[in-house]
Amino acid sequence: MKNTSDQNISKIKLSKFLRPLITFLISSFLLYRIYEVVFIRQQFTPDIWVRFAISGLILGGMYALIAIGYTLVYGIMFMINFAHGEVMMLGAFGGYFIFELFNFIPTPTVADPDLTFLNSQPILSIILAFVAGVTIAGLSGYFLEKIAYRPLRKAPRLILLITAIGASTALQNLAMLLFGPTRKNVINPMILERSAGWSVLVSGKPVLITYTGVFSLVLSALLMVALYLVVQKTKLGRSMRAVAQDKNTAALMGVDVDDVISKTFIISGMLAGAAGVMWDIHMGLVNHYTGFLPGIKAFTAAVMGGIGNIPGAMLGGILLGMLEAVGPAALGIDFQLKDVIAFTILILVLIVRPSGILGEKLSEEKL
Amino acid sequence: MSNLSLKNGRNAGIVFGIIILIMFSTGFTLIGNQLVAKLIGNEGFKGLDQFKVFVIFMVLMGLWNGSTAARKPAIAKDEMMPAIANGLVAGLVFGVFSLVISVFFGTMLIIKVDIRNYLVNISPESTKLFLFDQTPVLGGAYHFGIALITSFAGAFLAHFTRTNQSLRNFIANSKRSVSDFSGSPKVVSTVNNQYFKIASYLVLAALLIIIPRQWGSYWNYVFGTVGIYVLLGLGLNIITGWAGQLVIGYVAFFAVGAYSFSLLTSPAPHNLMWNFWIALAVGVVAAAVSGLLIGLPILNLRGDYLAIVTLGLAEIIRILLKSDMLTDFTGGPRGLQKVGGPTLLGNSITSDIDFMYLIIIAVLVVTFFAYRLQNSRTGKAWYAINLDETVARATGINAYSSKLLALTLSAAVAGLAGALFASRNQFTGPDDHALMVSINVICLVIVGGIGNIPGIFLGAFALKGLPEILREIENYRLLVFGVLLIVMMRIRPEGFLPSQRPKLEHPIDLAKSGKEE
Amino acid sequence: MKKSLFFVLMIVALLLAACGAPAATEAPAAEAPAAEAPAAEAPAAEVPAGEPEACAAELGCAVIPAGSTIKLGYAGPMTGDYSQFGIDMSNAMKLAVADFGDVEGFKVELVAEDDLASAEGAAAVANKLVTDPTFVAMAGHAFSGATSAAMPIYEKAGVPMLSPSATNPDLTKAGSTVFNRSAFTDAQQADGAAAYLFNTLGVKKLAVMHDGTDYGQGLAKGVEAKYKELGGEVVGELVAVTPGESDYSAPLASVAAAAPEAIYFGGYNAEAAVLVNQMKVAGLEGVKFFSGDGIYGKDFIEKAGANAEGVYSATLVPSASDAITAFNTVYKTSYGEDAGVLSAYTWNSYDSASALIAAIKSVAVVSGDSLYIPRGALVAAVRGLKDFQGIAGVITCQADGECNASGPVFYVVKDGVWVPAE
Amino acid sequence: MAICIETRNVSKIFGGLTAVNDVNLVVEDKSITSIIGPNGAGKTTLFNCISGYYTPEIGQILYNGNEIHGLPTFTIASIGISRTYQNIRLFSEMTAIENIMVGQHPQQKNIWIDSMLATKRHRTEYSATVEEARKLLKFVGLEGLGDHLAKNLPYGAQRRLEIARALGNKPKLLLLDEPTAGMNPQETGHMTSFIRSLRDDLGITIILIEHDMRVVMDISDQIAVLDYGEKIAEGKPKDIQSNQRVIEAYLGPGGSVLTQKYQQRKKLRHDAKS
Repeated sequence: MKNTSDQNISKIKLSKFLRPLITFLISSFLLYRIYEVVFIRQQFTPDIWVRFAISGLILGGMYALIAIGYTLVYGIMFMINFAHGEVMMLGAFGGYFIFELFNFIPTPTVADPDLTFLNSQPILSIILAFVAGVTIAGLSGYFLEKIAYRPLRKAPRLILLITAIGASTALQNLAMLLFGPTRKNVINPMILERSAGWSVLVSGKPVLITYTGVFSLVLSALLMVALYLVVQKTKLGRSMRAVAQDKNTAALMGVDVDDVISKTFIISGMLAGAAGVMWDIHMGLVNHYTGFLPGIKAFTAAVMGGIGNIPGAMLGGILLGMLEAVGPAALGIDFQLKDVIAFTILILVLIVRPSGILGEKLSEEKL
Repeated sequence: MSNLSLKNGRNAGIVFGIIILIMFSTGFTLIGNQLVAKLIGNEGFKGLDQFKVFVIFMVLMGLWNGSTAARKPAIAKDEMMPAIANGLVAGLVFGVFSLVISVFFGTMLIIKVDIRNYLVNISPESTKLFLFDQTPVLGGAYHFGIALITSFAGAFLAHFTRTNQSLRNFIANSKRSVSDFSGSPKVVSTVNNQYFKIASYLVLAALLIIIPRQWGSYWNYVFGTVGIYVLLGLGLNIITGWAGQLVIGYVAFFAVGAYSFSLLTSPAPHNLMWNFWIALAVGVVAAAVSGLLIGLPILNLRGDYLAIVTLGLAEIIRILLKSDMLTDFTGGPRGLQKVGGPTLLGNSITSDIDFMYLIIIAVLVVTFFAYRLQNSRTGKAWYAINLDETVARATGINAYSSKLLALTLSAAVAGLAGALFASRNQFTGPDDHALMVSINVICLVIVGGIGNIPGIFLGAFALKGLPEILREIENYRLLVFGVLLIVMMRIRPEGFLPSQRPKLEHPIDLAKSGKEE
Repeated sequence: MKKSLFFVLMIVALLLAACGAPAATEAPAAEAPAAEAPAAEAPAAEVPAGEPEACAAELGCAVIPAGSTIKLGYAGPMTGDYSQFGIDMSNAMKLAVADFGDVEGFKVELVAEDDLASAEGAAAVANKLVTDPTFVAMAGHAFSGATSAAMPIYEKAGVPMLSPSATNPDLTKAGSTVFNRSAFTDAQQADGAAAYLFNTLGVKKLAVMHDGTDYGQGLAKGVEAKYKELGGEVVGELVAVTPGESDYSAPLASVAAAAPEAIYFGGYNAEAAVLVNQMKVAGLEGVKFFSGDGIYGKDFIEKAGANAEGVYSATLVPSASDAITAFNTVYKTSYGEDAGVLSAYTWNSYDSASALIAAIKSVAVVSGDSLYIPRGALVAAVRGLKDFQGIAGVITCQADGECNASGPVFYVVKDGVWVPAE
Repeated sequence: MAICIETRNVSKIFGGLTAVNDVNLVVEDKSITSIIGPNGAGKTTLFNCISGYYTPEIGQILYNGNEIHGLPTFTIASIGISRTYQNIRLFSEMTAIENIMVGQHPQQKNIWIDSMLATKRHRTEYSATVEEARKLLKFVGLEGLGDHLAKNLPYGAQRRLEIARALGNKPKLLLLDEPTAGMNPQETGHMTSFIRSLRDDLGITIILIEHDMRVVMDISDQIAVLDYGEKIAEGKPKDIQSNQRVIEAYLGPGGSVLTQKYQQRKKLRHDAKS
């Protein structure tokens, strides 16, 4: 009996000792590698680094918006809403169709007989596209919850996950059957033409900062701030936090739990919809598969930042975007392997700090 | 007549209206109709053209719509009026939907706007069919009429079946027998008839030996795939079904097994050409070791970490396999060709029939081990961890090592499946190991009945066999599959064949089960 | 205990069955009517009376009873991102079947299957097709990966293949007797592209990218090797992008750091369009973009819009002739789309199908009510195709199955359409 | 008498809150010890420290003279310390008898490979386990209910099943967390005698947390009183009943006055009756 206990003691001490050691070894190797690539090989000049960073930031902003949706839903229902990426895709289609419609309405002037509504009222068009995308995504979030998840409120989480996978497959294939498998070009208003922007000189070389990129980044920052205010300052936000803490107690305190969950899904859907329309504007291609990869990435980002934690999702999103854009270059490996870097970092984060970067530390024996 | 009672009709109408809209705009009305026309066209209904078939289809939809509207529980049981009124309202709403679809898309057809740029599946033929080959307004009017009349009839029928006592009994009986058949937990009869058991085993054995020889290579291929998915299901069931740890990236272990086997037996890139059986063993061990290694740092945590980490691992492995960096080692995006087949006593056995036998043997062996483990000490420990990890630990179960064992065994089975898969196809490549494989495996375990071994067989057949057989509706199968998953989780979350606990208390059972287990 | 005993017995029985299988195969097959048994297994000795002598050969005959059709197979992606290839090729083949599809009064029917461009899908399709006793030849598969997975199955069944588009060089090196192709290989294409870039366009600094697929990687490596051989400088390492994404600005920026004069991209139109669209942002304005037959077609121009101007593609579009013009008219009236818009393989597919039909005609024998097609002879006939005059060129198969003698031609986008490059 | 378990200066701190503060407790072999105290006094936390859920920041826990604090829960269980829970925690989807068999886990030696290959060790152990589980089922009075799912059993049966599961481990020390909570007086009486029989028949040392003073006073050999994480009193039931600090802890300051009044009244009534 004594023997077994002694063995166990030593095992524990070993694992407690191993973890920081591995962390230290890996991080010092990574740091050395980055140092070598950036300062010794000097493959890239500063302007290229700036380009990487810009591209990472923009992508990260979108990931962050989608990741917030995952985190909100996870925080409240402890479920991975696999269909979240598809909600974003529906939002993107909403924006696409509005742009197509406006590009169809002629508003000829003397100067330009081919002028369409899209370019005569660009700001209005963009706003309406966002309204459409956000509404569609919000509604699909709402109906998704109502039809698929609400009847399973008491079911084990695995059942919920399967339902979410089912919803994801169904939505994706529905979109494919409706709109066809090929990627569609999104026509932007002239003022937000892709590949146009401000040229900035970095170490003597011009770096193009696109209007669409700045637009997406600023908008996602604004939306994140807005969301933060909603969660922290409003009654709905308080109810959401209460439900996340403890559904039963919240219900006893007079919070309508179903209603709060519904609204959470609407909010997360709306954010995904906004990300979808941004995707339209910045990336310019949309099809039924548009939401899937960003969905998985955003989920990764949410976990990395600490799932259930809103600032964590934002940080995770930006970090993941940066890792994808800057990581391969900084480590001097192929861009094909950017997802390998992202997922490896994810696994390392989980091993070293299971609750994510900003997540609250879990005690190992939570009863 | 209160407002509330008409709500049912309106809702049913809207739901059916949306269904018909989706069916039309995904082109399913056309394809499905063609399929039906083909089927009954050969059976002597030669006079029916496809438009008449479509009328029948719409009539059936209308009847269903009406009966749904009238059958909602909110309607008082025996009142005729609310039922009929609801049916009419449902028909009205449904009719308006059909009318609007007809008029809108019919007009589009006439003014020659090609809507296919945006909605690819709305072809002129499809629209023509929807209009019964009439003008938009007339077609719409037909639709409206059909919807109204059939919904009314449907509501009336539903009301009639409900109020008619003998019919009610009949329905109740058939429902009960259906649920009995599908194995609800209470009907575990102890079949004492040993001879019956042995006889059925013998029949099964005979079938397994004879059938692969009788059906052609196509069916051997299809059921070979099903067999490999059964293996995957059995493996995943250990860690997810029994130990309760969700693994999303199960395909990672499948890939490890397939690749380590293929690298050892393929002529390129390394030309090692090992013996099949040794390579198979190496594949299994390599997968098991990868499971162990990934489990070591993760399994002492609780929650969805394993799910997320394996998800990442699966992607990492797939990307690395096809990367430029490892092309010389793994064959890159092309994968590995000419993967070795099985040999027995120096003879290579490569015919699809022999391989089918090999798969059947593998499935039998793994099934057998799975049965043995299920209710053993180890199996109970896994299930205890699944149900309440804290208490399981406090009853003296080393949850960490138990979970690690489950993951390792699970990965080993996936490795076996992967090696067999590669060997059968004589090929393996990175795209064989996409995330969709893991999602399919999770779904088949759940659909069949989580934790239940016969359920896995059923699930594998439903998920991999049926779609292969129904290749005609290829485009729609994933949509249908997704919807089915949602519906299934709502109405039968425990799966088709829910798992049952063994009976251990009564002495009569002890004689048998005690020995058998 | 009983259960375990049962399992052991069953496994032993199955093992015995498996060992005995080769010897025992004949019995059930012999009992089954020849038309039902899989063609590959129908032993030659058991042919019913009335069969021509040619059917006594090793693989036997495909027997087409009166009223049935001769099945000519095609398999390619009909759904998904690459579906335009499959749809275009099967469209062209349907026209070929309509034009030539009559063998001694028996109709030829094109069976176009969706192999999803994947190895697994291809194996399933192939296994399904070979169970049909009236299926005799395969004008596919479309993609190289799918082809290599399906090849052994056709080999066993004695079904000759003549792919219009599977271009991987290794396919013909495997020593298959059934596989032939009417397209040039990726190696030929890469050599041609490198030479064109270096000599005709005068590019001295080239960056090479690919999409990480088998096809793209093969082309990229081929171009890199040949270009270096010609004396050009390949700047930076091969850069691979992840297929299916919409943002390649970071990989492009890393290419831009090497300041190339042109980029060669091995891959398909979806990724190429994204790359072309983002080149300006990445600081690659004015750099030439050059790719293979995978980007040729209307889709690329639609997705890339104005950015597509000046993009080159090495492809196998035949030069204009009367036959081509006639074909193009028929294609346009049948499908409402110009030929060669969806993919570059339209004409080649037409030729592949018609060459296969010609081979079938050369070996088919009518006996009684049925048409007999000796499988072994058909395989040999396809391999032995000589000076077959198609609309796109002449098909003459070498001993290894390469049937295309002409190299790639080069097209460039000008004012929103593909035109032959100077 | 030998000492079964001993806590030395055990303190458990959560953030700023000291849930258990410097508790010393000595429990002798084959004794019944009760831990009482107001809600939130740290009783369950002390249990959790002993059974290994928590590792105390300060102090030692000795079991048969060996330090066990910091060991993982399953090791503590396997050396003979079993417990039950305040809110019943059975494996609800398993049958009653299976619950007990899980409890027997540390007693078995066979491993997975035994079960896969059906070795002799597996077979003999398996039938022995089933036999033993049936006996335990009978012992706790649940005969005939063994094949029901645990979640379908009535409340009292679930309590007893939980104890049976704990007994499956053949424990030397049993920690019972409010075994009579939610029971009517009759059931409580049964449970009390059942607990006593555990000690008398099986020779198990028992520590229990209990709010029902009648049970506590009835069966305890020793009582420890916790308040705000500190042990404020310890002793025989008699001593505790009259302990000032205990009364104050339960009823607040001035409580002792109230009790005295109550006692006087009771005495008066008693006198009047007689």
